[in-house]
This record gives sequence, structure tokens and C-alpha cells, in this order.
Amino acid sequence: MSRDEINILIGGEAGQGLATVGQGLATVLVRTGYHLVVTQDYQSRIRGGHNTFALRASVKPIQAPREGVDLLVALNQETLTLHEKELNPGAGVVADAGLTCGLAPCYNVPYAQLSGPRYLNTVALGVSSSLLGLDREAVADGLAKFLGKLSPEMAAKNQEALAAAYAHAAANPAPFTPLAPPAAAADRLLMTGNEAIALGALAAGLKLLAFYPMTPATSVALTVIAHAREMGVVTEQAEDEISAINMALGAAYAGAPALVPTSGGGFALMVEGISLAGMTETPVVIVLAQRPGPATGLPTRTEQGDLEFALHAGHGEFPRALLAPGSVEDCFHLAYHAMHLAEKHQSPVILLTDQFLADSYRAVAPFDLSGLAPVKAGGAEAGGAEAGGDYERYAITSKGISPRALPGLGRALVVSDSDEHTADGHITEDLSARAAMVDKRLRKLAGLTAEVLAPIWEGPEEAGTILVGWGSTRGAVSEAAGALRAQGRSVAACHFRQPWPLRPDQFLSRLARAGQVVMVEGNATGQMARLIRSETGLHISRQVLRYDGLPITPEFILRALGA
Amino acid sequence: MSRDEINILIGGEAGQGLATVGQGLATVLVRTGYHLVVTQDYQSRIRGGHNTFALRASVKPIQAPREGVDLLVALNQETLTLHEKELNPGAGVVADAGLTCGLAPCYNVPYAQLSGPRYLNTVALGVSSSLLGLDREAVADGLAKFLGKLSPEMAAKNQEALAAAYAHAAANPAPFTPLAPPAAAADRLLMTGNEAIALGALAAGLKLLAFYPMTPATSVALTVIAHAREMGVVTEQAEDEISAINMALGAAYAGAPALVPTSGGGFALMVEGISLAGMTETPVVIVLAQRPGPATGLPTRTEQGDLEFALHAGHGEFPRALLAPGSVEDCFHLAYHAMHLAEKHQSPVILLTDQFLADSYRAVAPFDLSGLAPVKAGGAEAGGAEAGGDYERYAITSKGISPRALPGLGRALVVSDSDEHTADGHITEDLSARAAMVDKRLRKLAGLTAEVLAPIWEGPEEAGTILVGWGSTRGAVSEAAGALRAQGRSVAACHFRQPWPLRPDQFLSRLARAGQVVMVEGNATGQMARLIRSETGLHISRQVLRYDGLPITPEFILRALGA
Amino acid sequence: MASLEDYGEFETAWCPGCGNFSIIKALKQALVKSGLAPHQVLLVSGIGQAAKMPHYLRCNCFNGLHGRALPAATGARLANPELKIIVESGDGCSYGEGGNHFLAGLRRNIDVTMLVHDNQVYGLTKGQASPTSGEGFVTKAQPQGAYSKPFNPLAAAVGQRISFVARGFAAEADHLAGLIAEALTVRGLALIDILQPCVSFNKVNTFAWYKERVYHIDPAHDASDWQAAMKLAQEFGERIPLGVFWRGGRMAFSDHFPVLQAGPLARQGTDYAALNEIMRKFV
Amino acid sequence: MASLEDYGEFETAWCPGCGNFSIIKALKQALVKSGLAPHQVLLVSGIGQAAKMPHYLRCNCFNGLHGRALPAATGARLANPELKIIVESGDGCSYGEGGNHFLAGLRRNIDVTMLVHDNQVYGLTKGQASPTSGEGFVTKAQPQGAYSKPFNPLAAAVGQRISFVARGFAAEADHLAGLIAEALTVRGLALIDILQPCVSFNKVNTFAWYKERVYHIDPAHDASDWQAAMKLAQEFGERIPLGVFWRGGRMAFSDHFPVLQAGPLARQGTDYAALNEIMRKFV
Ligand SMILES: Cc1ncc(C[n+]2csc(CCOP(=O)(O)OP(=O)(O)O)c2C)c(N)n1
Ligand SMILES: Cc1ncc(C[n+]2csc(CCOP(=O)(O)OP(=O)(O)O)c2C)c(N)n1
Ligand code: SF4
Ligand code: SF4
Ligand SMILES: [Mg+2]
Ligand SMILES: [Mg+2]
Repeated sequence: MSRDEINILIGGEAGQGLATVGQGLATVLVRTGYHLVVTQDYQSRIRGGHNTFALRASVKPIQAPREGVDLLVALNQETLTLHEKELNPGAGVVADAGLTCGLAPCYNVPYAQLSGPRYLNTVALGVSSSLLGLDREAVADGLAKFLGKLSPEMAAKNQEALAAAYAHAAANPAPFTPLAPPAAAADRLLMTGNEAIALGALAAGLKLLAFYPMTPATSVALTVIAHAREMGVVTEQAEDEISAINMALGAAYAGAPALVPTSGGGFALMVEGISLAGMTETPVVIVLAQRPGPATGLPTRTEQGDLEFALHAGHGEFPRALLAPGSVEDCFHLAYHAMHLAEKHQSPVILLTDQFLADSYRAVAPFDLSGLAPVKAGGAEAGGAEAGGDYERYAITSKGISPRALPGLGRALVVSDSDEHTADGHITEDLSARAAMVDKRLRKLAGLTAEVLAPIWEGPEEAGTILVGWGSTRGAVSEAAGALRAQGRSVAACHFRQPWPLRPDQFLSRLARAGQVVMVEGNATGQMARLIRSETGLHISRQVLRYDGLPITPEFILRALGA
Repeated sequence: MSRDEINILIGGEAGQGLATVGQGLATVLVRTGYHLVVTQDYQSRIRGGHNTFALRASVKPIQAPREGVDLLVALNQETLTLHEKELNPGAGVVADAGLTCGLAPCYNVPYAQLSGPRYLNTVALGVSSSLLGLDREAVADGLAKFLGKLSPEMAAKNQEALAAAYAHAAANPAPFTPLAPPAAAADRLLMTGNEAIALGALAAGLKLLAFYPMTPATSVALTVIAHAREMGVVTEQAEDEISAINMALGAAYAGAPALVPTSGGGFALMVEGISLAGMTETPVVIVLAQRPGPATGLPTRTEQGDLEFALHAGHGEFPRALLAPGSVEDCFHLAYHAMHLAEKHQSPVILLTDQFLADSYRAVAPFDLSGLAPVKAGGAEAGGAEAGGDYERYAITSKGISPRALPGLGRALVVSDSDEHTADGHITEDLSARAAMVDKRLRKLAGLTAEVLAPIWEGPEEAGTILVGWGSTRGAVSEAAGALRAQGRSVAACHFRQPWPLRPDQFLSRLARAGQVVMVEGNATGQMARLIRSETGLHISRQVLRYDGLPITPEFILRALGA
Repeated sequence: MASLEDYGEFETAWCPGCGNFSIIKALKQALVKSGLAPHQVLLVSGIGQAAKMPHYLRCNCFNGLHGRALPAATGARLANPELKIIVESGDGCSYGEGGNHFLAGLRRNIDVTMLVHDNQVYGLTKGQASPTSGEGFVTKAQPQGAYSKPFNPLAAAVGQRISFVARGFAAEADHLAGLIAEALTVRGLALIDILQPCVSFNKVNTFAWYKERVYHIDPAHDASDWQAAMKLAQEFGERIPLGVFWRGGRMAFSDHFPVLQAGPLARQGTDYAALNEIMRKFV
Repeated sequence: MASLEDYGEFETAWCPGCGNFSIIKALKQALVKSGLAPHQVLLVSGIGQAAKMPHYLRCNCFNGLHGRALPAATGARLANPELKIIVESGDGCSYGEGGNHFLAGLRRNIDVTMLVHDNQVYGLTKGQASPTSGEGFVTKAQPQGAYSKPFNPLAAAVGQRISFVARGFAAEADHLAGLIAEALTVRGLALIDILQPCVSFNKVNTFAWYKERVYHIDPAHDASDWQAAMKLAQEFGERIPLGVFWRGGRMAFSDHFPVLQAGPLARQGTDYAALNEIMRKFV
């Protein structure tokens, strides 16, 4: 007997090596060919506290985290106390011999007998892997990936602990249903949303990254930094977020495609800079990894509470695009797209993600890099400007986009100005020039609108119910709709991966025709619903909202719908 | 023969004493009993450039600036060149003997013969006053108000120049129709919007003002500062706007009603602080004096481009109120109201004004201070907290407002936190506490909504056309509607002095019943129209928008309507 | 008179072995020694590991934004001259994100006690270089080592002649408690930069590293001798001086405001007669 | 070789008599002397009277936000190592709103030339105290006089041992031109604080006031002697030294990035093979 799918929850304190067990398991599962969705739930502290690393693995493609636990791996007593009630029927529990388990079948392992105190997590990994039916060699290989960073002596100790765990499990077989073998070993990568964003930006020819550390955005920066030398990227940790965005703008002005990852509080400090990007028509991509606010809020949890803020951030009026990936693959593709969009429309582009997706490991097929091209800053249009002299950075054009020359790369003098300016970039107080420049800038919105990524639809064209979502909730919405269809109901899913600009022709009539429309959002006030109403008049009164810091799951949606 | 109303335009370079002529005339006109609306148009420089000071004076109440010039007072040739085409039939021009005038009747005065070179503006004031038929004594008195700051010797020289101007005018009578005498000398003050905001805040018991200079907000601060010692207010010019808002929050937490005036760019820097106000539930009033953006834009001109930005400023979700005065009187009343609202709802309140209103002198009846009371920070509700110990700053209440104690004023320990927190203010990662706190904070919106200031309506209940505006355009919208009614058309005006929250029951059915609705806004994208749509679904597609930096006039609206 | 118990004992979110534990101990000792009751004290902090401190003792607390503790404290000070205000934050919070406020605070000589838990690293965000990290300090964000020269807060503070400048060390809690107690008596800005080993993310500037280098400033050092203080403030590396570098006599910022002599602003009324007179001048 | 004419002559929005006129003259002289053509030069400014400067000569120009010139210049420098980058801004812009960036710029020793038009006042916003205004400086915003102690930018700069620290005076355009020309040859951050009388709003620190006080630093001063430079940097009041205070040898910030040795980033490609290898490690 075997199972097609499993939900594994690893729990313990920060500092107990929880992530190692989790990432180790994830690595092995993906290498073995399973699909995977990881949810990391951690506290804003370095040691202690209660953290979890949840892996949903399946032989079939999956998109969202699921509730309920099939295998609970407890690194401490608290994990047992807190999560026992989530155990599904037939679930197993792996815990140290000393820990006391309630009703569920508990596989108490004498960790300390099997290894030294520093390798308990490796024992837990080994016992769990063995219960799952994973090949010991594969696990040893997976472990080796992490051990590379350790001393050979410690690596050996870890491998010994792993071997001891497997031996113990073999000698003490447990009544646990293992995972069915995957369909076929597939070529998949293991990657978080933030890592995929970093790769997507690199694939688009990212040349400068400026940032100030802020959870959950920091790992975008760290991923770029880890490969900056190989990829020829300049990275700098700025003194604050204001500096980060202004550095990015200075660099972008000078021709370096630029990225600034941050979270809500840091984004708030960049708002004046975003307005400057709008005025100077400087391309820049800001990754806004959302977490629950206001203010410091819950630094390590998830929310989709900054949509309207991102849409209106910056004084004055200027076009922008908002992209919101729905999966780790989408993080790669939209980061790539964002960089190109920013350059093409000489505008700020904001990539809205959140802690859940940022930290969520998934199994993804390797990205096809073959068709990709780097952003070409400035570009051929500015060729004529090489002549110098009369170059007009803000030449009035029918589409609002002016040929962009780069300073110092030709003889053109490139004058960029934060004040209202004439076509040549110089400060002006001519009020008819002002109105013309406003019109020119706003004309770029039409171009951005023409390129809008359409919502992704699933399910029947004429649906009784349409579940609408945006950004990171894509998987949950899709799976919830699928579950309802499986119950025989006519339910479609509509996912916005670009919340701005909106093109009602891409969604309005279909939504209007549906029996009912339900908006699913990770915030408390239904921001996307409000935005759709302001652009179309359509009022989506039924809303499934979550704002306790946890990601939306299919079950959460189904419960809210009473289904 | 005399006229009931006049439009006077004074033009010259910065540094020529233009404001002195203008303010001198304004003072005399108001003291004499005329109604007045002033529009100041200046450049972002200290000397030179072309600036104007336009006075519309009338024996009847007036609310808006008007186009067309009846008396042009030119301090330089450029003024003649630029404004001659605006002259109304029968207009007069006052200019130095050396300046050449085109077609209009030009009253060339040999300034230099009448006074020394430093008193030319006084001569211009004298000649203009005399043409208007203003009493010389009254003008001399008015002048004395300004001369108080000068040395007695210079004051005397100025008065001599004035006398010489009157004498010259008497000796060389001009064919100019003077102003009719006012109905009755009335007790009126002369004040700009910013000055009225300062007085309104002082009337509400303002105790701390923190600011960083920024046009057109600075004069709010300077007015408070000028009277800070008498009124017991602590004022500080902060090192930046981030500091200003955080100082205000620290002070407000400690019990000082606090105000921070700024403009778009500075407001952008305060956005994180506004989110902190939302999270810590700290009362604070921010004056956002709008100017054309994005970025530095046009620092000395006007726009209403920051409505949506103000509404969504700050990461995360929390309630706020936006107030937008429509007149100088309203500046006083809404500043007073804002301070009380902020304290009562323990929330940020944003007062949206703009350069036009900020700098517009008006004749206003003295404010009735008798019924006013200062904000009582903390207030009686927190009395129980005196006991200390178990005080809960964020006690969960049915209305969302928790009894607010002040640190150090009793034994209660007041714990305020930017992180998500428990009722006692301490940092928490309990996710059900999180959801409860979000709900608590958002419940305050109902209280704010209950107190919303209703739109102000003018004209027929069932109107063929309703002109809708908000903030500083009130006068222009009202006068345009009046003009259309005078043409026999059924036109009403609807003015939003509180753009947020909105209560559709206060306006929706009346708007929906109208033949057509026209939104009048000083921005390029129709922000208030979009906001109304997002809250009500009502689509106001006909819009009169202005975004060239100049204020909306009745004529501008009428032209746009083809009326 | 308050006792240690009045300040309570709370569970923290710090790592075992963190330098912050002795800093909180020293702070409580100093508060008790100063005879202050919890309700007379206001702790203002930003965001970071150090900045969580106010949650771990009984007091009034305004835990604001990362980098913005000093402005909030300045506002509170200008609203209530009777509170004893202590700013508690990390090196990143105080000298990084909050650098401009630090400069302005020095210029104002704002009368608060500023305790900077200087672990030469960003702790809460998992170990990036801070403004006081040594050149070459390697982190995941600075894999080639930090390129910038460290900021010298003590030199900046002595340079602006604020009222009190000292350095403490987490491993010497009693000495630190003494410094804090003195700082609490000072009018004007009192800065104590505290060497605070971060056992999780700073593997260079460890307890042992500091222990090898710290020494107590010669009792003969004249803390009112500015040149001498400036010279001492330059010393950081092979030898690290602990103790009081400088005591100045500059006017405390809030003393510029006569209205504060009448006590907390919240207790003061509004003079409508005066306001009426002011209004009447607008003609 | 560029000539003065190449840099053009434009109408300005400055007040007649403003110190800025001779600064722009000196800047043009220095640029010509340095043999730079307009398209090789990038002027980055913030907002203020000084910050309008880039509009008044022919060059590349990024006129950004108030206080944010240095970060923008840093970004441009890190994108294109071949541009000659000059930051032009006022005292408010550079040391007030931009104070944190100034500190960070000093720490980085970012290789730009920074010209601060120091009129000890906020000019464009009509005369409020700036970070360098003297104590007691009376304005409409500070009717009792400024309470804060002025910031000493030169001491801060020498303190961080940036590459070049000098003071010029608007009334001595030729001397200033010489300083700028030298600054343009420096690798690393070159700061020139320029005494710039504001005839409209600073009635204290006037041309005459400065003239009475300035003196040229003794040619015997050894600008590589840090102690001596620090001492000189303290002097401001009865006597105000002009000239080069300090020349340091710290590594220029952009030299830490090997990729910049290959020239402007805009000219460099993307190595998809390398990216593919990186991607392949994510298993
Ligand atoms: C505006 C903003 N940017 C970034 C952060 C993320 N952040 C939280 S704490 C911290 C650094 C803390 O370092 P430090 O002040 O030295 O304190 P420590 O944790 O080392 O005690 C950062 C960058 C934030 N909370 N807000
Ligand atoms: C964020 C922001 N805050 C405030 C302003 C308003 N502002 C423009 S220039 C200036 C001060 C200029 O002073 P300084 O830098 O000394 O330049 P100066 O005019 O004296 O040359 C201020 C406060 C602004 N443009 N942006
Ligand atoms: S990360 Fe460092 S500073 Fe933070 S609690 Fe742990 S040891 Fe202390
Ligand atoms: S205000 Fe002062 S700094 Fe500005 S242009 Fe006039 S004189 Fe120069
Ligand atoms: Mg630190
Ligand atoms: Mg200045």
C-alpha cells in the first residue's frame, strides 16, 4: 500500500536545524521526482519560538499548501502539543524518545542514542525519509548538498547519523504508508519564489541591485549577491531604503537595469523615489514582498495588504505596472517580464509577492533560457542622439515614450529632471509645457495596457461561480475551484497575475455572466475587489479574506464557502 | 458710475515688492468692507521670474478667482506683454512712465519722479488705490501695518511715496470706473488658507508642531511658530520629514496634540510614519498642501493630484479620515475638526489642501472661538488606568477605540507597539490575536464614517446637471453652477469637504437621479470620480480636469462645458 | 523607591548567550539605583533585537519604526519634560537607518539617554553588515567582506559636544549599570555605545574578541578635556576603551522651550483670549 | 579639449549677487582645465538653489530629489565608471535631508566630486536654518534663533578619511576652480564645502563676514597629516581656513567591483551559460 500524496509538518524551535531537515527532505523529494509545495512559518527571532516547515509532496502536480498533517516530525514537545490536533487519520508522528505523544501513533526514536546532540535533526530527517520510503542513497546525496559547507569531519558525522537512523527504522518497522513512487524521475529544480525572482531578473540582464535588508524580501538580494560576480552584477546594501531606490534610479539613468527588493515599511520609504521614477521616466523594478502590516506588523508572516498602496504610491500622477506572480515559475517569468516592461515603458514596475510565496520551495521545471534576451537600456531608438547637441530626453511622442539615450555612452547630453521640464529635460515653469508633459507621460498607460497579461482562467466558460484571486493565492484558488468541480459544481477560477493596469475586456463580461463571483484575497478589506469596482463598476460583494498572517489554503476557501 | 466688482492683477518680478502692493491693497479692500479672493501665482525662485498677485474684490460675497483683468498693475514690461490680452473691456493699466503699453488705456505714472527707487511699489499701490476710489487715509493705515517692521525713517519715506502717488493721481485724473462703496463696513479678517489652518489647529489645542520646510505648506508652520510662545506650542524644524512625523507621533503618544504640515514629496517620506500611526493608534494630523507632481514637479503651483495617494498612503490596512477644505473659513474649521477627529478615533487624519487655497487671501468673518474646546489627549476614559499595572492600551472594544492613557501622567504603563501586539501593547506572534487586532482597528472606520461631514449642496434638489467637486475648487464649482442657473439651466453643485470615508447615502441617489453628473478636479485622471465609483459603482464619465498648475476658475468650467 | 522586582522578569526572544541579557540586567539595576519607578520611565525603541528590549521590563514603551526611535523620543521629550526617556536600539537602527536622526540628535543635544546595543551586525535580519561592522566583515550580503569604513559614533558624539559620551560592554554589567545610572542624571543627550556580542551572527567580534581588547579608561582621563576625549574616541581595534569619554556642559535641547517649565503639555490648557488677539491681528 | 563656450551660458533663476554665480564660473573653468567635454561629465543634484546649477551649463544631468543626490550619483557611478560625476547641492540638501547619505558616502569613499554650496541657510524655501546655520541664527522658522549646534561637514569627512577634503569660497572663484580641478583628479570621494553667501536670506554670513574671516591654509600644512587636518577642520568662526585640509589614500568605492573594470554596465552582456549553471544548482 502506498499513498499518492503526503503532508509533512516539521516543527521545532529556531536554531534546532528545522530548515535543514525541511530542505533536506525537500531536496530528496524533488530529486526523486515528486511535486512539492513548501510553506514556511517562522517567528521574528533567531533562536527559540515555534517554527514549522510544511511539505506537501505528491506524485501529481500540485499548486497549494494543504491543511492537515500526515507525518508530523517533532523536534520538541511544543510541536506535538500544538499540531497533534491537525493530524489526519492514519498520520504518523516522529519524535525523540523523550517526548510524549497523545493519541496518535507516535514513532519515538532514541535520537541521542543514534547520534551526538548536534545531529538530532539529521536523525529526524533519516527516520522520516525512511518512513516515506525514500531511498537511503538519495537521502545521503541530498544531505551531502548541505554538508558541502561543513567540515569533512562534521559531514561524516552527519552521514553516520543518517545511516543510524535508517538502520533504526529498518530494525523497528512502523505501520506507516509510504509514498507511491513518482511517475518518472523528472528534471526539476527546487526553488523558492524569491530565488526565482532573482533568477528571472538575472535572466533579464539585471546589472545593479540595491537593497536594505527586510524580511521577507532579503533573500531576493542574497540570491543575486551569491551570483553577482559570475553574472557581472553590482550589488550594494544601502544605508536605507531611500538610498536604495535612488541608487537604482541613478544606475538605471546611466544604463544599468536595476532592481530593488523590499517589504512594506521599506517600500513606504521608497515612495518619493517611485514618484521620481515616474517623473524622470526612469525604468526600475521594485519587488514588494508583502507581510502583514501596518507598520512592523508581523515581519515573518504573509499578507496581500499592500495592493492599493503599491498602486497609488508616490505623489502626482504617472503610469506604472503591477505584477503579482502566482507560483514560483511565475516569479521567474514575471521578474523577467518586469525588467523588460520597465525599460520599454520607462516606468516603475512593482512586483507584488508575499512572505508565503517568497519562502515557498517548489519543484519547478528548469526555465528555458534559450529564447531570453537581456534588457537593452536606452536602445536603438536613441541612436540618432549620438549626434549630441540637441538631444531631447523627453521628446513628445504619440505613444508618450521618448527615445532614451544614456549619459556618457554617446555625445548626447542626457538631462533628466525631477522638476517639470521641457522636452530637453530642463526645468520649466511654462504651464502649457507642463500640461503637454503630463499628457505625454500618461499616454504611456495605453502602451502598458496594451501589453497587460490577461487573467488566467480555469474551469467552465459559463460558470455558476467564479473564484477570483491574484498573486500568491493562485494555487489555493485553483485547487479550491477544482475541488468544487469535483463535487459536481460549476466553478471557474480567475487569476490576476497583473493587477494593474486592468483591461475589463479581458474579464468583465465573463465575471458579469457568472452566477456569483467570489473574491479571494489575503487582506481584510478586499482591495482587488475594490479596484475592479473602481475600474468596471462591478461589485464583488462576496469575499473570502484572510489576514491572520497565514497563507490561504484550498480548505480555507472551501470552509468560507461552506462547501 | 461705479462697479460692484473688480479683478486686479499685479505683475512683476520676485523681489520687486509685488506682495507688498498686493497685500497692501488686500488689507485696504478688506478693511474698507469688500469681499476678496486672492490668487498668487509665483515661480520657484527668490528674485526675478514673472509673478502675479490677483485680487478679485466685490461688494457681494464671492468665492472664487475670476479670469479677465479690470486693472492691471505692471511693475515691469513683461507684465504688460503677458497680460494685456486678458484685459476686459474698460480695463485700466497702471505702469511706470517708462513702460510701453499696447492698445489698452495706459496710466503711465512717472514712479521715479514721485519717490526714490525703493518705493516704486508703494507708488503703484497709491495710484491703484486712488483709481479704485479707496480712501487715502485707509490706504495709509493699511500701509502702516506693513511698515511696522521697517525703520521709522523708511516708514516715513513710504508714506511720502503714497501721498505723492495720490497727489499725482488727483492732478492727472484717469477715466477709470471706481469700485462702488461696500454695503457696510464689516468686521472681517484677511487671511490665507494656510494661516487659517494654523489658527484652527491652535484653536483645537495644538501643542506640538514638527515640520520640514516645503512649499506650499511652510506658511502653516511659520504661522504657528509666530505665535508659539503666546500659545504654549512647541515647534521644531526637523532634519527631514521622516523625523517630523515620528516626532509628532512621539509627542502625541505622550499627550501633545500634534500637527505636521508638508507637501507631496515630504508626505511621501511620512508614509511609513502614517502606517505607524495606524498601528499604534496614535492621533496625528498631517496637512498635505498639494502641488503639481510627480516628484518636484511645479513647487509653487497648484494641483489636486494626491487624493488617492493620501487615501492609500502607508503599508497595511488601517482607518483614516481625509478632509479637504473648500474655503479659507473651512481651513479653520476643518483643521479644528481634524485635530479632534484624530484624537477621538486615535487615527491619522489628513487635511488635503493645495497651493491655490494655501496662498489665497480671503476676507473672512472672525471665527467664533466661544464654543471651542481644546483636544483632551487621552481623556477621561483612561481614568481607570490610573491604578496602573494592568492597563491595556489596546483593549478590545466594540467600537475599536480603546481607552487611551498617557505615559507618565498616571501610574498606568502605556505600551505602544509597531509590531502586532496583544491588548497590553506587547509584541505578539499569536495569529488569532492578530486577526482580532485587525478587526478592532478596522472597526474604527464605522465611527469615522458615522461622523462624516456631508457634501455641501447648492441648487435644485432634482437637477439636470450636478457639478461635483472637492477641496479648494468649491468656489469655482459653486460660481459656475450659479452662472449656469442664471442662464436658466437646472444645475446643482455638490462639494465634498471630506473625501474619505464616503457615505453613499449622503449623495448617491441624488447624483444618480441627475440628468448628468460632471466631476471637476484639479488633476489629470479624475481621482475623486474613481473613488466614488469604487465605493458606489457610479461612473462619472464627464470630467472637467485641470493640471497645468493653475487653479480652476468658474470660466474654466464653463468653457469646458461649452457653456 | 522601586525594586528590581518592580521592573519584572519576562521571557525574551533573544538567543541564549546573547549580550542583550546583561544589558537588560544593567539597565534594571541602573533604574533601581536611580530611584525611578516604572511609570516614570519611557523606553523608546526602533526595530531589531535590541529594540525588543522595552517589551522585557515593566515601563512605558513606544516601540516605533526601524531607525526612528530618536525622533519619537524627541517628540515625547518635547511633550513631557518629566518623563525619564531612554532610547534603546541597535547599531543598525541608530547609526544606519536612523543615521540622519543621530546627527540631528547630536546637534540638538536632546535630553534623552541613548543606549546603543552595538553588536556590529544586523541581528534580527540574520546577519548583514551594519554601519559599525569592521571593514572586510564577511556576511551573506557582503561575501567579499564589507567595503565601507565603519562609522565612529563616539567621535561623532564628542565632536558635537553632547552632554555625555561613554562606552560600555555587555560582559561588564555592573560597570555598564554605573554608566547608565550616571547617564540618567545628565541633562542633554547621553550616549552609551555598548559592545554587545551577537553569538548568532557576529563570529568576529565575539565576547572573547572584545575581552582581549577592552580596557577601562584611565581614571586620570579628564572627561571635560575635549581634545583628550576626541583622541580616546579614535581608539578602536587592538585596544578598546570603556568608560566615560566626555562630559559636556551644553544646554539640553528642551530647556530652550519655556513652556516646558510648566510641565507636560498634556496638562496645559489653551488660552482662547490670546488666540482671539492673534486672530484679530489678521486684518 | 573643451572650451568655456562648450559649457554654454544660460539664464539662471538666482538672485543678483548670489554666490552661486562665481561657483558656476569656477566649475566651468575647472572642467575646461581638466580637459573634459560636456558629454563626459554628469552633474547630479538634489533640490534647492544650488541644485539648479546643472541646468545652467551643458552636461549630462540628473536633477533628482531634495537630499538624494548622493545616492543617485552613487548608482550612476556604479553603472558607469567612465563618467566624471559631480554632485552639486546645498547645505540643506547635502547635510540636512541627505545627512544619512552623506555619512554613508563618507564611509564608502564613493568616487564622486561633491560640491556643497554652503550658504548656511535654506535658500529656495525662503530662509530657514540649515544644518550649518550658526547657533542663534534668526529666521521666521527660528525666531528665537537656531537652537542646534551646527554640523561640521569637514570634520566628519576628515574623520572618515575620504580621499579629498577642502573648503572654497565663492568670492575666490579662481582658487575654487583650482580646488575643483584637483578634486576631479581624485579617486574616491572628494568633498569641497563652498562658502556661498546668500544675499537674500543670510544677512549674518555675508560676503563681508566671510571675507573678514577667511584665510588660506598655510602651504606648510601637510594634508596627509590626519591630526593636523582634524585640527584645522575644527576651525570655523573668527577664522575660517580655505584650501585643502586632507588628502587620503583610501580605496575608491567602485574599485571594489571587478566588473567595473570592463567599463559601463550598459555595454556588458548577459552570460546565459553561466546563468544556466547557476540555475542548475537549485536542486
Ligand atoms: C524600514 C525598515 N527597513 C528594514 C527593516 C528590517 N529590519 C528590522 S531590524 C533590522 C536591522 C537590525 O539591526 P540592528 O539595529 O543592529 O539591531 P540588532 O538586531 O542587531 O539588535 C532591519 C534591517 C525594518 N523593520 N524596517
Ligand atoms: C522631500 C522634500 N522636502 C522639502 C523640500 C523643499 N525644499 C526644496 S529646497 C529646500 C532647502 C534648500 O536648502 P539648501 O539645500 O541649503 O539649498 P539652497 O536653496 O540654500 O541652495 C527644501 C527644504 C523638497 N523639495 N523635498
Ligand atoms: S541574533 Fe544576535 S543580537 Fe539577536 S538575539 Fe541572537 S545573539 Fe542577540
Ligand atoms: S535665495 Fe540666496 S542662495 Fe538662493 S539664489 Fe538668492 S541669494 Fe542665492
Ligand atoms: Mg546590531
Ligand atoms: Mg543652503
